[in-house]
Amino acid sequence: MVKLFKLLSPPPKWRFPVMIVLGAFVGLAIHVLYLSKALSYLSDEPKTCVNCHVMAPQYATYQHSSHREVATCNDCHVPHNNVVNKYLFKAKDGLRHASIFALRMEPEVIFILDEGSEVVHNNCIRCHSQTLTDPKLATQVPQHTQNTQDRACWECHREVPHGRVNSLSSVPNARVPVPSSPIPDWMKEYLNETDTK
Amino acid sequence: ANSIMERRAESVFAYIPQVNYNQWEPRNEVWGENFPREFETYYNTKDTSFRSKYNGNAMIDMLEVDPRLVVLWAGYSFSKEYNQARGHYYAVKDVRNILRTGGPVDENDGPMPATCWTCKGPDVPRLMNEIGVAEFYKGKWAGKGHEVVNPIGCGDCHDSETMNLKITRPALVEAFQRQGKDIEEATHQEMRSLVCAQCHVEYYFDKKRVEGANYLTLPWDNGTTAEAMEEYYDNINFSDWTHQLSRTPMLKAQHPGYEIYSMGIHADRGVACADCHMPYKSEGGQKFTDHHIQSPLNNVANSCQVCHREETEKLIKNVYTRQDQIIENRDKLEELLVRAHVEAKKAWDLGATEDEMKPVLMDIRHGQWRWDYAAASHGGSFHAPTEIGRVISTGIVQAQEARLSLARIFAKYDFNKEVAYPDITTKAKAQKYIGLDMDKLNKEKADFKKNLIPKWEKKAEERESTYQVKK
Amino acid sequence: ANSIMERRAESVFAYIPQVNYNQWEPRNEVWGENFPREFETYYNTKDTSFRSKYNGNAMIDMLEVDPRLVVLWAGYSFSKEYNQARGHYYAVKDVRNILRTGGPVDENDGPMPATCWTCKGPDVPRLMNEIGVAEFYKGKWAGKGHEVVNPIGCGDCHDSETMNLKITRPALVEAFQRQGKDIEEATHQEMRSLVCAQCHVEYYFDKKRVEGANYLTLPWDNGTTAEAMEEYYDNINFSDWTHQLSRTPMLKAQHPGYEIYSMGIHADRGVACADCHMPYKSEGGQKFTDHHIQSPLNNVANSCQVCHREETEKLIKNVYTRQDQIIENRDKLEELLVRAHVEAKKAWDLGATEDEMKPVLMDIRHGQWRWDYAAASHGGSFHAPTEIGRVISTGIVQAQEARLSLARIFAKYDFNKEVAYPDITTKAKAQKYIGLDMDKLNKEKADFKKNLIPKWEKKAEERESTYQVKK
Ligand code: HEC
Ligand code: HEC
Ligand code: HEC
Ligand code: HEC
Ligand code: HEC
Ligand code: HEC
Ligand code: HEC
Ligand code: HEC
Ligand code: HEC
Ligand code: HEC
Ligand code: HEC
Ligand code: HEC
Ligand code: HEC
Ligand code: HEC
Ligand SMILES: [Ca+2]
Ligand SMILES: [Ca+2]
Repeated sequence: MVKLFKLLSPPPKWRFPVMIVLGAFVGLAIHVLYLSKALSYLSDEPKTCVNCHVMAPQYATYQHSSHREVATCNDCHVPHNNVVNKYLFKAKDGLRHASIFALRMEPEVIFILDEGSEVVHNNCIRCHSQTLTDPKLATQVPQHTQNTQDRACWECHREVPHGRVNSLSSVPNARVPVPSSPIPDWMKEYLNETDTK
Repeated sequence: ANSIMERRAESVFAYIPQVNYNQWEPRNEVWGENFPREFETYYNTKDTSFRSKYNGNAMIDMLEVDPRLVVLWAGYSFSKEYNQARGHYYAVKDVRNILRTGGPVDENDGPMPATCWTCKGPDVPRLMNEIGVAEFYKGKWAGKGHEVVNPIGCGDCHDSETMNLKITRPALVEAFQRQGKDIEEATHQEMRSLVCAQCHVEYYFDKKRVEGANYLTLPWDNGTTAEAMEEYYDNINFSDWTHQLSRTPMLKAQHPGYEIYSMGIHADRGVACADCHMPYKSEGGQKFTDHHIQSPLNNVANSCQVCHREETEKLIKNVYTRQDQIIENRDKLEELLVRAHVEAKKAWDLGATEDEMKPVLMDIRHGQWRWDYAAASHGGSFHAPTEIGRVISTGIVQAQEARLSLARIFAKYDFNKEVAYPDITTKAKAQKYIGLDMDKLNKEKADFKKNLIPKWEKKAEERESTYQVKK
Repeated sequence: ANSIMERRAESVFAYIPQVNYNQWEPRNEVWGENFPREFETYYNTKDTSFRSKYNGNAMIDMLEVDPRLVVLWAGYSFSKEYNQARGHYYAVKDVRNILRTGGPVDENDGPMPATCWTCKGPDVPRLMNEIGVAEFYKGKWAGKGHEVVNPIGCGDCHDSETMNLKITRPALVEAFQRQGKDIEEATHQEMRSLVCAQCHVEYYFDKKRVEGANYLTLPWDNGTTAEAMEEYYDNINFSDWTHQLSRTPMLKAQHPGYEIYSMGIHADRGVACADCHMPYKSEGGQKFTDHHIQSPLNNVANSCQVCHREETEKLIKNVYTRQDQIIENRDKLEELLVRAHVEAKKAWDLGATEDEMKPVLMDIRHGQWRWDYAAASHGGSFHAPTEIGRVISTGIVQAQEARLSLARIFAKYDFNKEVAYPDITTKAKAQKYIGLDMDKLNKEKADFKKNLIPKWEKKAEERESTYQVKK
């Protein structure tokens, strides 16, 4: 281990420039994380997904769906079977989204990936298992669970929760929260001033 | 979210089934004791109060609605009686009552073969298991009347151990095999249509396969389009009957429901029969399959609206629009076919030769086959409107082609008038026109009902009383 | 990081007009300076590299693909040349090049009226504003060649002040009025189709309304189905030309795109032309309407997939399936109509009387009208497949009805053979069959292009150089 570290560490006369370069990288990385509000990506707050305006259509449709009050984006889009999985998936997904976004590679119409689909499907079941499974049937019909859950829920519930029109332009005028405060700056200043007094 | 997580702690309480029975239990009431919700909804197929524009669960006398059919089927039993079907609950009752099965006086009498029972209930797989498939297809319809007494039900579609969907009719399995497909590889979703495809399919009786048996066969070897099945029948020189007026070797299409559905957009998108005709229903916070199989237009909320957010009226209108668009030309085709039959008769009367008539009869055969393919499947105009529209167009071309050749034959035999269209404005007139003695037929049926049916029921009761059902 | 920073700013974008012009500015390049994204995508309609199974933005010589058309249009200019359309960029070029407009030698010469310019570009509303609508419709096509030089563009669909969608063609407004509807009440979403309905509609020239003018009129007073428009034309005894072979008073259907689309499921669900043919597009976070109007099959991702989650191949296959289902019978109907025309000619030759022929000609007229209604709208087989299927069926019935009557007439005149189908396997053979002198037509066109067009362009350039554009 020590050997490995030694092998990787630069020769002495390079140390200083390397430190500077590394420092710059770290700084840059922090800057990027700050700008992209990466930390907020770790929270469950739906607004954080809208840091990217490409997520606006999904946010807007979700905001108008029956699920607004009962589920967050992450309730559906992140695995909830265990904590490690949850954050692993988040990190992987988040990094992919960020890279594609920065590279301007997002298509006009975003499609959920198979992996993500699986995750969402399991989350539907997680919440709705009461409706889906009849304990009486479950004991008698060995395939009962499988039979009621082997198709994507939204094959039938096509409108849940994002509706059926999917495109970056599908909600042109939606009030998607551009992170801001409803209180104007002049009032904040005024309040701050009166506060300190 | 947390509280929801906790609520997932499922209470798996031990459950003892009420009754125990095996796969050959034909009585729906018995299975129903274990599955009350499914059974109760199944029993709703008894209801006959809903009528849509063209269908619904009422019994509709199609020969009365459309007396042209009588002439199209002249010489064939369908000209005696044909109804728009009703619920599964009536399957046995209706096949007994229909004039097509005649009034047999004993088990060796009557116009129909035993095979007619095949799609009428769960006694069929039971009996096939007992006596063998080919044996089942042998003999007269009246010969097995005491055996098939329970209407279509659980045992037709379910495995008694697992309640999995199951194929219980050999014809479908054999048709798959001949096409080189393995029905055992069907997905669960496909099974939700394939259980229906056991019965809602075009079929014919192969008399050559097993000596003395009317072997139920699906003519799918070349495919399931109107053309592919027509080619199949032409190749084996098959005909259901010879038309009484035109002497055409005819084909009868019977409810190619599954075949046509498969060519529609819903099948393309993976929507199964059960999604529309057996949608989920919730009761007391439980979701289960609604076994009230019927026109979805009587239940738009659970069928269509789960997928389509439009208003009920709009969705119903969508269905009617498609049906109207098809049926306008289907009716026209019927009229042209009636004319073709009547004109062909005239040509024979004028002395036309077999050689002259052969191409004409071929056109009539094909034209009417295509009409029937489109008409016999009552859901077809919605299940696959663009395909049915196409088939009807080709039928019109053929019917008119026949009439053009006939016009040339008329010219040859110096007949230069239009052949009059018969007065067939009512079912009675049409049946009289083709010379049916309806009083006799009705009388025979009444006697049969009085004499034979009570015997059948008694025998069945005795048999069923010996079945073992463990409580 | 930079790009993330930039892209967050993208969404906030102030519109500063680069140039100032008014509603009558016909040059797309000028509007384009203010709206570079819309202009650049509009300019892509220049591309002619995409071909789908039946359509696409390549120019397709339809008479070569399908020489039957030559016979169907015998005696009418369409038999000289007819192409599957290409992009809006070519509108002016193509109307100049087409043999249908002939080779006029001066402004009072040529077969076509000025009205032919109506749908070819934004010079039209400009000119109508200058000289008046009726005046615009007067005179020969060649008389306004120097006026209409900019192809279809911004001024045809937009208000120059607000960029709102705008109706700039009187015929559409008048058609609405006569139906008792107010086009000003159209919703925003409806406008996204109505701008197209200015041109992609069936029309005829009313010669009675204003003395000396070929007044552009949409025959929608009784409705927009094939039957309703047919009835309209029958009532006013209108015909586009008399068929050279059968002497039928014919109707020509021209691209009833909007009418047919309105009867499809997409219109029923509120989907507009622009949703499929001008989908939204994002470039650098800026959303705008893709003005590259073309077959959506060249852009499934942004058009269909906004609403359908199926794979591109599957969606394209859905379109082709519907087109195949229609076109099979449309082609058959063409053949039957060719036969009807040829047979009618034979009947005349045999000495048939006007009275005998009248019902025959009526059937031919109606049968071909319905065929053309279905064929002239290149998108129709997808826009409303069930309706087009229906119309074609009715057309087949009529074409065959005509041939049946003809067979009876033949019998009367003792002619008892099949009339031979002409050898029309290529466009050249078909044009020779109907006696067109193609060399002459091509020569005239070449001379016209050499002599007249340069003059038109020079005049236009002079005029446009006087337009005021404030920077
Ligand atoms: C850095 C910008 C950004 C943020 C923040 C963001 N997304 Fe995305 N997202 C994207 C882009 C870009 C795509 C398109 C990727 C593609 O098409 O492959 C995408 C695609 C998706 C997809 C479909 C593809 C897949 O992975 O299955 C889902 C689901 C999704 N995002 C959910 C979310 C959720 C939930 C959040 C908040 C927790 C979120 N996104 C936050 C940029 C972002
Ligand atoms: C109730 C569950 C649920 C919630 C809450 C939810 N989604 Fe989704 N999301 C889905 C489903 C289901 C799909 C797949 C839709 C499809 O394939 O038609 C999906 C798809 C997506 C996609 C991919 C685009 C597509 O149509 O395939 C993105 C991006 C996305 N969601 C983002 C979000 C964001 C951002 C939020 C929160 C503002 C959110 N979702 C909230 C269920 C949910
Ligand atoms: C975090 C838990 C949760 C998740 C995840 C979730 N739901 Fe729900 N869902 C609920 C609750 C709670 C309600 C009841 C809402 C109400 O009645 O206001 C509901 C309501 C519904 C309804 C009835 C209302 C409607 O909009 O039609 C449907 C259908 C539904 N959910 C389907 C889904 C599907 C499909 C998914 C996955 C894509 C899903 N749910 C994911 C909690 C959840
Ligand atoms: C064992 C044969 C059989 C099977 C399996 C079967 N059917 Fe039927 N079905 C029939 C017969 C026979 C009738 C006519 C009953 C009558 O009118 O007496 C019928 C009638 C119907 C009707 C008309 C009901 C009405 O109210 O008018 C519908 C709808 C229907 N079936 C749908 C289905 C569907 C969907 C499935 C599969 C889930 C299915 N059937 C499976 C034989 C069958
Ligand atoms: C392959 C399965 C199958 C066979 C074999 C079959 N049927 Fe049916 N039968 C059906 C189905 C499916 C329906 C419902 C048809 C509909 O929706 O119109 C039906 C409906 C009926 C009906 C009620 C509707 C009507 O026509 O009045 C009668 C009666 C009937 N069949 C009699 C017979 C007779 C008689 C035979 C033998 C010649 C026969 N069936 C053979 C499947 C079958
Ligand atoms: C015509 C075919 C058919 C008949 C007859 C039939 N079923 Fe079903 N049954 C189905 C289908 C299809 C499903 C849905 C299976 C799935 O999606 O896994 C189903 C599902 C079920 C289930 C699983 C739980 C549920 O509700 O989804 C039970 C239990 C059941 N049926 C019991 C019965 C009983 C009891 C009868 C007789 C009264 C019966 N079935 C008759 C076709 C049929
Ligand atoms: C085959 C089609 C189909 C599939 C697949 C399906 N559902 Fe449903 N679902 C239905 C129908 C139909 C109803 C309406 C039942 C009723 O209201 O009686 C329903 C009702 C519901 C409801 C109750 C809605 C309410 O308004 O109370 C919930 C929750 C639900 N489904 C969740 C799910 C989930 C989660 C899945 C995926 C595991 C799923 N569904 C898969 C057809 C389906
Ligand atoms: C399980 C989902 C589902 C069910 C249930 C369903 N549909 Fe559909 N329907 C679809 C899909 C998927 C399409 C294809 C178009 C698309 O991709 O949106 C479609 C297409 C259609 C169309 C357009 C096709 C055409 O023929 O023009 C109509 C109309 C329609 N459905 C009506 C209905 C009606 C009425 C019912 C109820 C009897 C119904 N649907 C039940 C999913 C469904
Ligand atoms: C997308 C929905 C949908 C699917 C999938 C579907 N049907 Fe239908 N079906 C309908 C509608 C709508 C009607 C017309 C009902 C009416 O006119 O009242 C109909 C009519 C019928 C009828 C005549 C009903 C009557 O009232 O007599 C039968 C039988 C039938 N379908 C059987 C089937 C079979 C078998 C399948 C699968 C092979 C199937 N259907 C698949 C929607 C569907
Ligand atoms: C001012 C008249 C006019 C208007 C307005 C108009 N079109 Fe056109 N369109 C034409 C003409 C003329 C052509 C044929 C051009 C040629 O081939 O030279 C055409 C061609 C097309 C084509 C064929 C393009 C190709 O690549 O083959 C499409 C698609 C089309 N138009 C769609 C539309 C749509 C959608 C709208 C409304 C958003 C619209 N048009 C508005 C006159 C018009
Ligand atoms: C009401 C509007 C309108 C009028 C008036 C009109 N056109 Fe067109 N024209 C169109 C449209 C729309 C198209 C594209 C048609 C298509 O998609 O096939 C078109 C296409 C064309 C084309 C290219 C395709 C082809 O046919 O080769 C030519 C050339 C043409 N028109 C010439 C004329 C002539 C000549 C006249 C006068 C007789 C005329 N147009 C009158 C709307 C019109
Ligand atoms: C054939 C009709 C047609 C023509 C020609 C046309 N447009 Fe458009 N334009 C539209 C339609 C439809 C929209 C969408 C309007 C909406 O949804 O609000 C649109 C939208 C726009 C918008 C609003 C922003 C956007 O992108 O949605 C601008 C700006 C625009 N067009 C500029 C132009 C310019 C510049 C030209 C000429 C190069 C032009 N248009 C030619 C039909 C047309
Ligand atoms: C703005 C939304 C939207 C767009 C864009 C759109 N569709 Fe649809 N499509 C629908 C709706 C809504 C239906 C009706 C069925 C339903 O309710 O799902 C439908 C129905 C269909 C059907 C079934 C109807 C039939 O004829 O059988 C097909 C196939 C289809 N669409 C293909 C396409 C294709 C291909 C494209 C692109 C050229 C496209 N759609 C573009 C919304 C859209
Ligand atoms: C739901 C999507 C959809 C809508 C809405 C729609 N179209 Fe189309 N259109 C198509 C498709 C798909 C084709 C077939 C393209 C092909 O074959 O390459 C087509 C073909 C066409 C064509 C021939 C294209 C060519 O390549 O020459 C024209 C012109 C056209 N449409 C005009 C219109 C007009 C005008 C409207 C509105 C009145 C309209 N369309 C509405 C999807 C649509
Ligand atoms: Ca019925
Ligand atoms: Ca084209």
